Amino acid sequence: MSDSNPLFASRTFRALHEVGMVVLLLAGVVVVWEAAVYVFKPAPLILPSPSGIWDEFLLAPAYFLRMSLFTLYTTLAGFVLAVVLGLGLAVGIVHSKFMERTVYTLLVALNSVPKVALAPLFVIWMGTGIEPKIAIALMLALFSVVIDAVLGLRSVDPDMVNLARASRASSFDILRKIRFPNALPSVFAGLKVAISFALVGAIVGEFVAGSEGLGFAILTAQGQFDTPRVFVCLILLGLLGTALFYVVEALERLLLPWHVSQRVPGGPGH
Amino acid sequence: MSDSNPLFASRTFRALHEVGMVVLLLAGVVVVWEAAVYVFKPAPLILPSPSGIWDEFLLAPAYFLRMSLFTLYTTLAGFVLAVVLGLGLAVGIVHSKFMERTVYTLLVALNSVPKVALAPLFVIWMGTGIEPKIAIALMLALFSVVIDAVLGLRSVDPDMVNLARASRASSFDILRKIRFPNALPSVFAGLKVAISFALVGAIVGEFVAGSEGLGFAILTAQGQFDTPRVFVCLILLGLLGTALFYVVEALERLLLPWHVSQRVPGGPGH
Amino acid sequence: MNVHTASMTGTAMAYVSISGVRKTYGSPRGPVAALEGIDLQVREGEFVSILGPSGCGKSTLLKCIAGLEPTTAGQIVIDGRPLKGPPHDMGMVFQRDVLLDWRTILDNVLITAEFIGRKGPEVRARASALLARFGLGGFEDRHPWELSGGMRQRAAICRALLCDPKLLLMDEPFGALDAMTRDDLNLELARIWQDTRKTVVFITHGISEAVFLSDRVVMMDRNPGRIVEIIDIDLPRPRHLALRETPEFGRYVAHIRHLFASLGILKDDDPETGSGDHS
Amino acid sequence: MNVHTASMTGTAMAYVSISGVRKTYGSPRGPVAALEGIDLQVREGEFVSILGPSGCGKSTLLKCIAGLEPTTAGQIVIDGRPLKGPPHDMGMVFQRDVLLDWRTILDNVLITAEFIGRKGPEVRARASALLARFGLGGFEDRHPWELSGGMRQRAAICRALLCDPKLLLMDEPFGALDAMTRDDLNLELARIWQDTRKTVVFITHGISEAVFLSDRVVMMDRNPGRIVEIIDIDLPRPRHLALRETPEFGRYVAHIRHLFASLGILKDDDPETGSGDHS
Amino acid sequence: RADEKVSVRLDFSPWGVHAGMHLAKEKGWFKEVGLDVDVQDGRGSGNTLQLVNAGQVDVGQIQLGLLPQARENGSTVKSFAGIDKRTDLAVLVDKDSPIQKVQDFKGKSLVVFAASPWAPFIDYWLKQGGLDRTTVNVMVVDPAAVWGTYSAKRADGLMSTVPSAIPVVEPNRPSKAILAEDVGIAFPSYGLIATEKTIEGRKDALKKLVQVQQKSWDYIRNGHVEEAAEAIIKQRPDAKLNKKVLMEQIQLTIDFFDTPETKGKPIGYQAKEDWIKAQKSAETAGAIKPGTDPATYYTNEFIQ
Ligand SMILES: Nc1ncnc2c1ncn2[C@@H]1O[C@H](COP(=O)(O)OP(=O)(O)OP(=O)(O)O)[C@@H](O)[C@H]1O
Ligand SMILES: Nc1ncnc2c1ncn2[C@@H]1O[C@H](COP(=O)(O)OP(=O)(O)OP(=O)(O)O)[C@@H](O)[C@H]1O
Ligand SMILES: [Mg+2]
Ligand SMILES: [Mg+2]
Repeated sequence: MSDSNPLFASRTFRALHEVGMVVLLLAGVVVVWEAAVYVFKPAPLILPSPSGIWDEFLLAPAYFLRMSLFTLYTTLAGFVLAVVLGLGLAVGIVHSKFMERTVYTLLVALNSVPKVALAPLFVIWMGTGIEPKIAIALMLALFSVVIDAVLGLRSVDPDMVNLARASRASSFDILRKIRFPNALPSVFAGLKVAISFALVGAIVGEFVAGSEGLGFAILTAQGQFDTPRVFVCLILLGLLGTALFYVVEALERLLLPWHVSQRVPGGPGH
Repeated sequence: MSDSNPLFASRTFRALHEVGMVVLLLAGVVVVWEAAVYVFKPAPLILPSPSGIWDEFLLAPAYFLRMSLFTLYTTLAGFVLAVVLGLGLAVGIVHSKFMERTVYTLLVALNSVPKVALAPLFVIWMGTGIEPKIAIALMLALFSVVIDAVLGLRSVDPDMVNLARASRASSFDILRKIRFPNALPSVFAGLKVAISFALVGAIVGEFVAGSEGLGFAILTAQGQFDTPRVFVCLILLGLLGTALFYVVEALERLLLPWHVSQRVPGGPGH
Repeated sequence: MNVHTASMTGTAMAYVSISGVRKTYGSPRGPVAALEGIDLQVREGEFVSILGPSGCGKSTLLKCIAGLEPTTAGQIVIDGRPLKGPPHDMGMVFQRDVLLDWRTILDNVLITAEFIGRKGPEVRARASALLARFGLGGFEDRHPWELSGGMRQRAAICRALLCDPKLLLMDEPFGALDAMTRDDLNLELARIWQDTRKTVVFITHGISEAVFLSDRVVMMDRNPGRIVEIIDIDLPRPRHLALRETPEFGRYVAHIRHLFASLGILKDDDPETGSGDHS
Repeated sequence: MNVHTASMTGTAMAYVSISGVRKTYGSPRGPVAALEGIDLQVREGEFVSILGPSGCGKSTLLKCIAGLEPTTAGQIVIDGRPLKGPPHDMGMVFQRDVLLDWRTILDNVLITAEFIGRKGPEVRARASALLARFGLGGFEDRHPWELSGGMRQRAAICRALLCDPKLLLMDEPFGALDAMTRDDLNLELARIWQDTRKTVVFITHGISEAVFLSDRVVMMDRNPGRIVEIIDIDLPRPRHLALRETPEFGRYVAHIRHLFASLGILKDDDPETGSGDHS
Repeated sequence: RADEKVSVRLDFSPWGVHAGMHLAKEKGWFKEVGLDVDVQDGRGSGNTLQLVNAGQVDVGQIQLGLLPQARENGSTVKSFAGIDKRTDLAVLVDKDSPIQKVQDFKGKSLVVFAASPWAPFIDYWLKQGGLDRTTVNVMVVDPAAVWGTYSAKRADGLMSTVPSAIPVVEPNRPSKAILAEDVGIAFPSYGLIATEKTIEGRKDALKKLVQVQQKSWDYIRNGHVEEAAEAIIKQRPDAKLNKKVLMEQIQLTIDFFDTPETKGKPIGYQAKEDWIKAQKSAETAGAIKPGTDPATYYTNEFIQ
């Protein structure tokens, strides 16, 4: 990256520019918020000020970091499992009408049941350890992985499959070398939704039974009516979620430079 | 549909066949479940039997129906708003780098914050009426609509846009006649995820503050240790979610007969 | 036989005026020079063909004229107005038929009319008539994937012609067509041009096709893409297929073949080749 | 000049044997008859071209031979085995270059080798050599969208040739190429065929190209797609481009043109046409 | 030999009623008797009861008022020690509000969470003032939203318990309590529960646990409220607890220790009369079917 290539330079510049825009935007939000609190003076219980939230964070940064890391761990575990399982299911659903009608339908039904309602049952069945939290993260993330992967795997140009079949490619090779790369843009759309929901799942799990993590921290803070602390956690969650999302997006840019949606708008050469 | 066209006949047959498969599958699940309960005899508090759940339903079908309808209403309201808002945002994000870097990032951050954690604030800000429930359904559904619509709007063949530009089509016409139809398969993938999450959002909203709906019914039942009733609600939720999902899918089949993912597998003529 | 090594005659009345155009594509592996120092004037109502080896930048040039690709340097003026985006009243046939899968063939043809806000039964009737004229009668309601390659390409031609544009840009419109259908459509195109006097820029691979249709033929070479020669085709109009049997016609064709042969584009394992058209 | 109205000679040694094949596409607007009563035998090592008007079912027939489209009726036997899915050791060039956007040109070519489990530096070297031979040296690392139409098509040809298949099916492989490159590649293909004696089924729009390359030319007509005549091309091999100037060559071309003209496929506004090749 | 492991799950995140457990941990009293007690925070009494019932934890410290209904639905948990035996259910209203009794709530709004110990008694309680849900707006919200809703004055009354709520709402909305007792609702408040199986199988451990709790609460009661509050804070360093609030909560908990029937008995002792009253209350409120034996709800076998 310490390349003197002008393309890299301009890329780096563009990335910096974009980050700058986001920072500016956030700064704007913070200022408006602070001003609103200053003017309307709501009780901190209802809406704390950004500076109040920041002070709260400074009281125990190590604590918040520890909680965030725990949540991050649960999220990633749930997400990875969801990706593996989801892609597997999608392949099955695309290849077998039977799978489509059974697994798919069950999945749809299951996803309609809110995890907050199921979570207590999970805890009753799986205990208060990390397993039910990972399971909830997995379940929340799974659905969008499957739906988008199914679309992607199905949306292949029939002639591409013919090309592979003409070389007597095995079903597995067609999947690996044609359907899957072709599905990747769609899969990544699913992953971007999934990483967000995995985080939500981890928190929901911590809500129901937990003694660590941001979800737990929110609950304790709520128990204390410490709204500033709740907001610290919420903001950390937002940051964590944003970071995870952009990691997935960076991965997408890295893996799919070939896809139209990733090319510079207006086509190359501009 | 009372057409004597053999194609229609075979379609109807296929649909019936598929429904049959699902019914069979569900019947299988119910039988295994009933047998398991019969053999292991867990307390109904932990796991009720299907027949127990059915009996519970028969006690007050009108009540469950009313609760379901209320939830359905909230869900649809949230979903429709999410679709309208989501498509609008997606268009903005695709057309403006600035929107992408600001709105998109905010959306990502917002989606990472679990609504169950935000919900108490919602209640404090918006009261206990139907608004916060619709708002939560909207927020849960919005994200996947936006992500998938953005992918779809971006994944357009540059030559299609060139075709339109060559005819001096306005940006709006390009959007309407090229980008949007081209994005529809992806948009529908997003809608399928969204309708599920809108339902979940409605329930979460009812959890947080409600005096009606399936979420409220679950909460009350949980408070009274009436697990069979909880299960009636969960199953109704599953059914409702599945029905909504397949309504969206039917709409997709109706609107996108032209898309590869919708054509009969193996290409026409088989 | 008039041969210009660069361009010109009557810049004043030029409908399309290209001067000093350069085009460089950016790519992750460094810039690609596609066009270099292109100068070309196309008069109003003139039929100009572009011939050149694969990859010499013909499609790129056409896209630049259409205002679809920004030029890296140089200027393009159309009908007196410097080019900023696609010009008014232009029809374009792309090298790949760009048919929209979600529309039937008829609706695919109609889209250009929709874009300029023309609707109604007359337009539909005209579209149907065009389709029939191009051998696609009865296929109006089919979807693009149900058509053969040549049929798709013909649909794309109908689409470009529907709104009767003053400027017609065609990128190998007959590439996927068999010899017979091609002859047919050559005549059809000549007739349309005769009737409406459109300004046409026509990319083709067929030397004989280029000579048969054009007022002038532009010859390009690659690395970088540039114009090597422009010749006037002084053959009487209207032209009939029989024209192709005449010695004057043969001489134009031979001249072009010789030029390309001398550029090393055309080669043979046999020294005695180089005359006659056998594309 | 041997003319068979149906098929044949030496069914025993036929590598590809097609008998009574019918193909009907299903579509929401009722069935479409694409092929009807096709009988054709292709001997091992024979070069057979298929000529016919657009939409007559050439691509459909090729896909049926490739085992990619199931036939509605009739039988296809390849190398003694009734066809069930794509046969062994076949290379195919599709009418549309089907290049994978996510692979570089080199990797696109290599994919056929990957599918049959061949890897390693020799295969890569062979792919690079093929690309260079087809004028794509230096483009190995580019992505398909960075190439011109003709370049893409040449890459697709390299892909089909990479694994040196016994049976080569080509659907208008030179459609997007200019006359000069086309002549070049015709010679290249003739040379490859001469060296390796592949069995080739070749769809083209160029009558002269078909005669130049083939041992036999199959002529088809449409509605429904059917074979109307098959002629043997008894010209000496190896063939040079100069062959096209000979009177025998001209006679074959004229015969084919006449046949199509008599079928009403070829028409002209001028009665004196019908001889000579000007595609 | 290794200490015997016992897991105890509390009802919510830390508050005063947890003082007995945290103090004992802090002082090492469990260790002294050979117990290794894992004290977990909870997510509502109902949730803790479910987990105890499912065997995921050994012991729960919860609102005992939930027991009758839980057993009615097949649960096998029992109470083996009562801490607050007096009913502490109350509706909080503004300190200077004219509201005195149920009737005064006509046209007002109340906020409560669904799994609250109040839940089965709401309609019964309203009826005692000639009211119902059409004349009083009862808002059911998430536990986390209850306090905020009340503090933000979106409701006139908060249905909760005295020891937990009064100190907490003080800074934002100073309140007084209208006790549920006043209209005859009576059942034991906080206590320890375990399944019948645990009670049978781990007599020794439970006995030691009860002994330590008796010691703990006795110590607190005798002038060590502040030390108990500090113990909670030490045990839950991350929770950022307010010592003053905790001390008030502990003091109020102690105030609700005894009913007339249990006066003078050891800490943890539960009176049959109190449970009969509780059963009657639940029956009247329609939460359980009539005819259950109140003796199945509790045991005094570990009380000395
Ligand atoms: N989008 C692009 N990005 C990078 N390079 C490109 C792009 N499009 C074309 N090129 C390069 O520009 C050159 C000219 O391409 P162009 O498509 O104009 O050729 P052409 O004359 O139309 O060829 P053909 O007859 O094969 O269609 C080629 O070398 C090609 O690789
Ligand atoms: N997938 C399909 N579904 C329905 N009809 C089809 C399909 N593919 C081809 N056809 C029809 O079958 C007929 C023959 O098509 P085919 O592609 O084989 O023609 P072709 O001889 O290759 O033409 P061309 O030279 O234009 O490529 C056409 O009428 C076409 O409309
Ligand atoms: Mg081109
Ligand atoms: Mg074809």
